[in-house]
Amino acid sequence: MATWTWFHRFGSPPWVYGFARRWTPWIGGAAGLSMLVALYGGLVLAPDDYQQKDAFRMVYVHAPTAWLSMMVYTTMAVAAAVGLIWRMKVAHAAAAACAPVGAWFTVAALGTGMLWGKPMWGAYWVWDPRLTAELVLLFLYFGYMGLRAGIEDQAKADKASAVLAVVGVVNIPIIKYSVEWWNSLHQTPTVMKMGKPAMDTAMLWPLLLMFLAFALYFAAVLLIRLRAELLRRERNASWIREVLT
Amino acid sequence: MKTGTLEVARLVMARDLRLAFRKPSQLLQPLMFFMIVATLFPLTLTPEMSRLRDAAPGVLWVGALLSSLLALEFLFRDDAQDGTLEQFALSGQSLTWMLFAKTCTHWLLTGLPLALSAPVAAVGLGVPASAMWSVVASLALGGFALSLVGAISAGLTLGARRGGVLLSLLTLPLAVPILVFGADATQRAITGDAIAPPMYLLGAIAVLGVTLAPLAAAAAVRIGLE
Amino acid sequence: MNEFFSMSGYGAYVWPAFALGFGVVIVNLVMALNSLSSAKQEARRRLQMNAPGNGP
Amino acid sequence: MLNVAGLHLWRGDRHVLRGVSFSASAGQCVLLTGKNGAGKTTLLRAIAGLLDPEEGQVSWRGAPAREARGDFHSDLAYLGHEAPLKGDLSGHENLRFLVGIRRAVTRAEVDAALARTGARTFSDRAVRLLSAGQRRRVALAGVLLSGASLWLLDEPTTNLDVDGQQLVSSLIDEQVSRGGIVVAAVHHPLSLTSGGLVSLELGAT
Repeated sequence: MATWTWFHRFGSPPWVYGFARRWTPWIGGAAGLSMLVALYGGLVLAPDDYQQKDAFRMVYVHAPTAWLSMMVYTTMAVAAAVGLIWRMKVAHAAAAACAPVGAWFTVAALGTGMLWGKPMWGAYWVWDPRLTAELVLLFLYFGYMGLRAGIEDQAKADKASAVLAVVGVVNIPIIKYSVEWWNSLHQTPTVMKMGKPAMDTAMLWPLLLMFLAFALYFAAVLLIRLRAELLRRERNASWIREVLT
Repeated sequence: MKTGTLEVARLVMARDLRLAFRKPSQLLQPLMFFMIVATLFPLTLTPEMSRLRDAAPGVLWVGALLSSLLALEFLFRDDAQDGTLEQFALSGQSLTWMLFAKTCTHWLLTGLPLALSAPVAAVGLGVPASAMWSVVASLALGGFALSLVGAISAGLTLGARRGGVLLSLLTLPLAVPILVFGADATQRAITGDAIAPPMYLLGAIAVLGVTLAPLAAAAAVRIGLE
Repeated sequence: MNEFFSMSGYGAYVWPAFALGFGVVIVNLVMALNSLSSAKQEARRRLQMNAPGNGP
Repeated sequence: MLNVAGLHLWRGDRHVLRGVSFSASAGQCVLLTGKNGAGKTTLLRAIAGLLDPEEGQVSWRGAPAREARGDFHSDLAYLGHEAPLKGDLSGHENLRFLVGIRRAVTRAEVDAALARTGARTFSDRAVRLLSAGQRRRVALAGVLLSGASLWLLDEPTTNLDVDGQQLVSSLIDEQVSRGGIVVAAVHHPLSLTSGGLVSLELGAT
């Protein structure tokens, strides 16, 4: 029963709007705080990696952005599926709010990956399976946003892009697998594999905290964007009048 | 008496084949496009056969992908414009099944001819004669998977303005695995290795596509008709 | 201090990477806030247009 | 048999259907009237299930049409603004397909229906060579052949001559007297003789 009342609340725009407004400062504050602590831990407290020296510190920005770019897509697809199956408008609004955030983080993951690649591989771009998958993910985001922009009717755009998001999320594991397969065929002589150095605790905790910080940050930004989407979509003005005055 | 499932598929296929043969230019254009792309590579890269042979899988697959994108635009668009697609959706038959029949016909009319004509382009790229059957087989199977994936994007772009570019934007990322495995199969054929491993993977994608893509395409078409 | 900024010689890569990553963090936040305030303005305008008495 | 309850539908920012409700039982004809943009086409498409209403429900023979979509559509013939015909096929070929995907149909049946709507003389020509009125006659033959109990017709007399308008009226009369239901959007009055005529004006706020 309890889950059902929650489900119904999340279907109601005024309730979600109020919830978002109440919680954004707390979640955002927690995100900011943990980000600062994790930065200090990662840049100052953590010792050098014995192979990569200080270059390994880029893991504290590359790994969270890369992880977030995937997680945002998954969140978007789940929201889209909920919107399609239960015809829930709030879920469609949430999916719409996810896309630009995810695309930006994909760009950040690609950029930081390239900057990390230069000292490690000797080139800004190497067709590494993870970077390549990240690039394809960026194209998936572009397609999603392009489809949304291409359909004028809001309800229609919601549903069509939701189908695309679900198809995309089914495809992502296949894409990752195919890219790894492809990479194994053409082994490029890389100086060093990125990621997964044997980490001691002083290196690990800032990373884990950074993951948490980015997840909280995403939640806060999503709630802000969700409010904007709800205001734009809602036709029944009575609650909007209430929240705006 | 309500028409049976197989008869529905037969009617859809017969209709689309008949329509295609009344307008053969639409059928030939993607093929010619493919041939031109394959010709441009030696002109821009090198006439040296050994180097072309290295590039051949890429040229064949990118060419096949681009020409299948051209053909995909017509998969649902004409039927949506003249209102017949609406009648598909209102026939009381499974739209998923009818679109599957349509997609298979589309492959028969575009993917299969392209695969069959690929040896002509392949000879010019220095592909040895012994590899031709494998090249045809990989392009035929990969083309089928491409048609299935493309049917989803073709359905999704029905409701959009400027569908053409958008169709490519949606299809290309989804087509990455097909391209990877397909090009690998062609590569192995050229070097004389066993093509079975990538062909199995292509087959797996095609099977997954057969089960899921028509469902997604039907959902997309219903949304597009709104 | 200098040692900290030089990052054992990798400073030219480490700092831009952090700048990019956290730049995106800030840009995203600013864009979200902008979008919210413009949505609020839009909604206010719509409310005024549909205010009782003017509406159809 | 057909029950439409509280349909609400927006197109973009426009609230087109504002709680439309009506019901029709066997042997009734519902004429939808109203100005351009009043939502006649939208209502017909929503009943057919081509549009998804945000609120409200359409039921057919007591069951929600959305859930029993296949059965509902087997019972339904929808004719929109444009005749749903392929330009490169002849009228006859078009109908063999359109009706064929619903039920088994013979050449003679198709010819008889085409003759009934006055389309027999040009039914072997490619549809793209026909005039708009001729296409509509072919499409009407399709509706007649569908054997559906529920007809949804959007401006069925568009592009038809006086003779053709008379034809539409008598087709509707026959369908109603067979115990079928017709819901038609009209802006010219039809000269219907049958009973069970209901008029529904849309957009009257």
